[in-house]
Amino acid sequence: MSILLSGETSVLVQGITGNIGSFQTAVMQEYGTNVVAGVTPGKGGEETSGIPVYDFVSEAVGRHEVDAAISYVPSKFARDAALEAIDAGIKFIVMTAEGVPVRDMMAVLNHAEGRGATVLGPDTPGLISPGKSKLGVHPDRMTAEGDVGVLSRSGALSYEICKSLTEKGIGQSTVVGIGGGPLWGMTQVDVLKLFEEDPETKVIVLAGEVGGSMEQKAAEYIDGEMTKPVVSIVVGRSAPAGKRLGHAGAIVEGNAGRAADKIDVLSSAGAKIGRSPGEVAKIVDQLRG
Amino acid sequence: MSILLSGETSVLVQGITGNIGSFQTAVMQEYGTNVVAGVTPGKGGEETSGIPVYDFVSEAVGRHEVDAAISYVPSKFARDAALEAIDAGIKFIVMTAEGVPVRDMMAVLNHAEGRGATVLGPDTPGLISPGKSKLGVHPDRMTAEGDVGVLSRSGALSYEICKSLTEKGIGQSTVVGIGGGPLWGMTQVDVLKLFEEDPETKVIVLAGEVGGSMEQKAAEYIDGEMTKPVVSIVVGRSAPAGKRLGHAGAIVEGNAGRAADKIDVLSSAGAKIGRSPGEVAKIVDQLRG
Amino acid sequence: MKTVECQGKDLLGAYGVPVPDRKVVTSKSLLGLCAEDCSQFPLPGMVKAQVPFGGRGKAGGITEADTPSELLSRASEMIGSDLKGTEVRSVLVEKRAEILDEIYLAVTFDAGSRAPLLMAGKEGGVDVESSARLRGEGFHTARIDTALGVPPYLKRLFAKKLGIVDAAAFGDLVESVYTMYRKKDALLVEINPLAVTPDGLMALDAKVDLDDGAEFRHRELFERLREEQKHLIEGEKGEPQRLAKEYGVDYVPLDGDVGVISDGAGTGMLTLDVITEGGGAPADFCEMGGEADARTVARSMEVVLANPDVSVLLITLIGGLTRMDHMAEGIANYLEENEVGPPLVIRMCGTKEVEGKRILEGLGIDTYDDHSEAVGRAVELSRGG
Amino acid sequence: MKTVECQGKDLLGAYGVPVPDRKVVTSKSLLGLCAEDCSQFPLPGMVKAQVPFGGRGKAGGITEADTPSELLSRASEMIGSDLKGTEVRSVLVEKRAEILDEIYLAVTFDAGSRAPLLMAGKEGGVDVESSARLRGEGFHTARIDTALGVPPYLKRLFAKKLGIVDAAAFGDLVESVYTMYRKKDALLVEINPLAVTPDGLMALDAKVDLDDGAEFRHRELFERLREEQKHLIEGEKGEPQRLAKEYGVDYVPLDGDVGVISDGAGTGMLTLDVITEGGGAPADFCEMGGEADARTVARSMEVVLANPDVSVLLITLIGGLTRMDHMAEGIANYLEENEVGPPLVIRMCGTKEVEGKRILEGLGIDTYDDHSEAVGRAVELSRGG
Repeated sequence: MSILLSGETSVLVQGITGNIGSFQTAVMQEYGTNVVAGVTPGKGGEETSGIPVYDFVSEAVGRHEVDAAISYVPSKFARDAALEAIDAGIKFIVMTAEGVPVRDMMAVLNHAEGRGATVLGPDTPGLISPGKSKLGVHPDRMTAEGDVGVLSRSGALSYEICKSLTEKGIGQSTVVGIGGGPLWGMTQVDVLKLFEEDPETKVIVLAGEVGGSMEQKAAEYIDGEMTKPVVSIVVGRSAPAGKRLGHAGAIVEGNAGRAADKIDVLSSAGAKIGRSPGEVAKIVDQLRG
Repeated sequence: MSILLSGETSVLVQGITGNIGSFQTAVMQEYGTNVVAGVTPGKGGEETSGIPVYDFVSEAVGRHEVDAAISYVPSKFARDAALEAIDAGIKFIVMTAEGVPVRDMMAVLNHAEGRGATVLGPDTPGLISPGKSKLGVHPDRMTAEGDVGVLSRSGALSYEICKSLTEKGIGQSTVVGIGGGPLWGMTQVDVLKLFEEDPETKVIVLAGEVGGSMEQKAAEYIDGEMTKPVVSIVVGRSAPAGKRLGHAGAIVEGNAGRAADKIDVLSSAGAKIGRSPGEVAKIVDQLRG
Repeated sequence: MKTVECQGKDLLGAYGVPVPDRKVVTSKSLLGLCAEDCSQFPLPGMVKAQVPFGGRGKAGGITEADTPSELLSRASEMIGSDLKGTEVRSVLVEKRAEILDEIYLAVTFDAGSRAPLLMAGKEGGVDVESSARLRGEGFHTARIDTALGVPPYLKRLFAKKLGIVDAAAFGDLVESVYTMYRKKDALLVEINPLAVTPDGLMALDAKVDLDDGAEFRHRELFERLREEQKHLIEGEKGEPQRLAKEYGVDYVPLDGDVGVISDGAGTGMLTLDVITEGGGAPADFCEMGGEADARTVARSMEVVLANPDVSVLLITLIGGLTRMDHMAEGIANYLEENEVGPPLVIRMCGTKEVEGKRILEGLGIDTYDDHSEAVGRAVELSRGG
Repeated sequence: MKTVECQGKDLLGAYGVPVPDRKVVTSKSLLGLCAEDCSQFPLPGMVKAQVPFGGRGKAGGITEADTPSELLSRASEMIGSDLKGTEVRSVLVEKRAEILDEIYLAVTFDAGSRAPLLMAGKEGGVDVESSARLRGEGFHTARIDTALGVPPYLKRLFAKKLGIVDAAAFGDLVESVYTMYRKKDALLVEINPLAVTPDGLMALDAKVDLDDGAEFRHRELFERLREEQKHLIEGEKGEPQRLAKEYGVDYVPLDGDVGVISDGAGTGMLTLDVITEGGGAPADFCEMGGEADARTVARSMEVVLANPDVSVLLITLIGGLTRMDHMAEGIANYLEENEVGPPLVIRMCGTKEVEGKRILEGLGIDTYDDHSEAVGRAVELSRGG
């Protein structure tokens, strides 16, 4: 089993005719993702990689059963794309755009909550359930089917971790990138809960970063609720204060958001700590016996 | 038993030092309502009828357990009073003000929904569970403890019905006025559900009016879900089209909202129809055998 | 507060909705004066009676004028004429548009979802009268999340469904209408028809209903609109209406002779129903509301009794918020200072009824306890019984 | 985009927040010119260095001046001086206020509740530096429902908790701050201190951080602020920073000598960590983002290599959105047109890696597959290995 995404999950791609959208759709299809429809305003009636394109999400869901939507649209259109998908009744929304205004994300996330939809992102690489399906940009070659749940703010960092795991012969159940912040739809706790409940996930890797207090909340959850072993890496240990490193959410302000503190609370909560993807893979290997 | 309000329900009064607020608080107390605190901005520290007055709802709930709030404030302050009570965590809010702007009510009702609070009103006389407690302005002399649930848009009309019932020796479990519209917190269906679930309510009287389509929805619910007998009266049968009769929601526009149509659907749904409170009481009497 | 077409267009225009060039004239003399310089009027134009109800087109309240002389004669004819029982007091002259397509567009609120509702239909024009009847094919609605406003995709989607090519212009127009709806606390903003013309979209009619409850946020606007309506639509009002307006009493004149005052909307309607079904005919609906005091009763009596048709005055009181002692005082005060011709039937019960009845007994007035009995007696008296 | 104090005050002032009379001077010559007519300066006043970081008061960046001559000497001294390693390029001269009480007030967003957060504390002033540390007694927060704005009761409640007598003025001020926060897409609006003076409330400092992601909604504002900052705070920038700005490359200069380019934020941070913990010292953080193409790589190389301290260039790529063929092309393009002094260490894997490696092999460049190995090699090279 896997979380959030299986081989049956039917997917709609927003911005499917754009450069990135069309390329990534082809890659997803090749991997086996069940892409059933795409949307690009003004391109309704066309086809991309054999997938029908619609002007509006509501038109697509009128013709196809859609479980999840992923958007490859510029950040200034990300709010509208998400609202359209939510209003059309789609319950799982993946937002890949980087730099979506915080005001727009507050609107999207509140609207999603009111309509019972789950949002992954923004600024997320998406997720992959190796051997089954992928929804996003995870390079499949680094992953393998297995029982380790991987969860990261950063896309590339989760690829590194999967690469190290896979090279050690350890597969993954699902690999989830929650995005670079500073506002998140699904949080680390949300994903940890799903892994905890997933019978086929045995060990979880949590990749954290400097900035904010999400890892502190994850640590609370791990401490109080989790029965499965968690291995964690926190990057930005050498980050200078007051400088934003790539992600909008990755900034140490004053004494808040430091990597050392996050490592402390995660460690106290029982998570094993690795300093590099290689170390993480080694610990996971030991935990799985 | 009763719905929404029992002898134990602890009540906070907003606008407690105003003319109406202080008078009605005294009347409620005399009836046995458990009024524990009041709020009037700027009057914190005073007392009214032996009830402590606070500047803010949050201050009152910090000192007292509060189950319900009722506001006697001018309509322009009704939105703020309701938001304050909701934000303070009170789960049942009664709004008596008439003429609250629709925009304000949309804000209040959406906010209440998000916080899990129930709003009765606006423009409501409130409710009374005879022999136990009252929350609002229902004149107690016309009511008696019993097993008939009464539900009305209009305050005075519910008094008329209770008077007729009581004079026939038929008591009421709870008498609920949902208010004059055009926007309602609790609707007829919401209250019908509670009466349906209340083991001590045997018969329900539904007093409807011209305007809107709430009675149509009530009829659907009666038809589909209710097991208890419903007796209904719809007033405004002689209402001329296009004229608003007292209540903001009581207006026949074009063919919509006519009393005759409401009587038809309620009757088709199995409700017995009376044309006056006297007739209603007679039918209830027959139904109770 | 329901505005008249020309007021609605002013409001919409101020928010950026395209409306035709136009000029309002409120009297024949003013019309003549303006016509001396006929460039003041947009011609060829439409001449439209400004009346506070719909369906005027079919009743002859809209006509055309190509030339200044045509305009003068058509508009003169219309001012002062009778339209569905109402005297036309003003006309709007506006530039005639070349209509390629007619659309219906409105924003109102949806009681069910507690949200603003955007409504649009492919069929605009005179056959679409009441929004309540708009439920067919080609008619579209969408609830608006007030935290979000109208999302761009929804504007594009409606444009496509309505067959509007210039989706951007339509989106701007929807944004303007929605913004006005929110900022002005409207209950309804309806454009019917919204015309597609060679020059773009244009609102050819405008129906705006502002929330009376929100007047405290829009004092100046309400005052201005009321002042305008005095000239635009109000003829000589009957004395009861004039007084009701002055006193702020909720008064709806009806055709019968049983004067009615009640202290609740529901019981007021009930009273009308029982009178009517009992063979009588109510002269009015007059409801004092729960916050009525002695002065409210006295003033309501003055209003209702100003109607010369009233043959009996029925006051039905069942106090919840209203206190019967206050009600009785008000009745007593009125009777002290006024001769009352028609007989009085008073039904009184509820809060402080003992005190109230005592006051009236002091004046020699008996009260009824039962509503049906009181109504029955009033109907009887109205038939000379 | 973080604004400087004087810019923040302009923004707040435009939304109705009371701010002191003030004048900004950006050079000694301009200062002298203005001082000829000393009425241009509000005296007695505060002289405040305009620098893009906090804690300047304790570092000597704020002083007072009662007379024109004092002003001239103090301000002249300050302009061009060094404050915490940064050259002061401008000073704000503003009317000195009589401070009765100092309060902290801010609006930011709360990631947990996905809502704006109103924060206020009884203790304002220099000891309250980072909002993250504000968690004690006398500090109050409230989430704001964006569909509602700040409810009136909440303004009154905060006023009471903060001991502010004029609750109405405080409410207006909160409304202004919140409105500006929303309308300008701010991430943070902080007033510290908000002073209670005999003349009312007054914002004595202003820290405004605008959302870079929302620049598309505020093009003119962003351009103006950037233009101003050139004069207000920017000294001669290093060539890498200048280029990074021109190219829009995400570049943070650091103190070491290992040049770093990565195609992900997380792996960029990981690379810094592994370099540092392996005994090396990164020269920069340079992350290209998932949408990088060939040009992005070439430009990033130009930026990072413009730093003369770089002794080795480490490029770590693990393609998800980025395509290794594009990355390799970019590297090849750059190398074709430029002499590169420092040795290159490239780690490449992921999407289209076969194609990418083939291109680099064509240039005789080997790539690493393992991240740690690549980093280890780069650290080794930086130590002359």
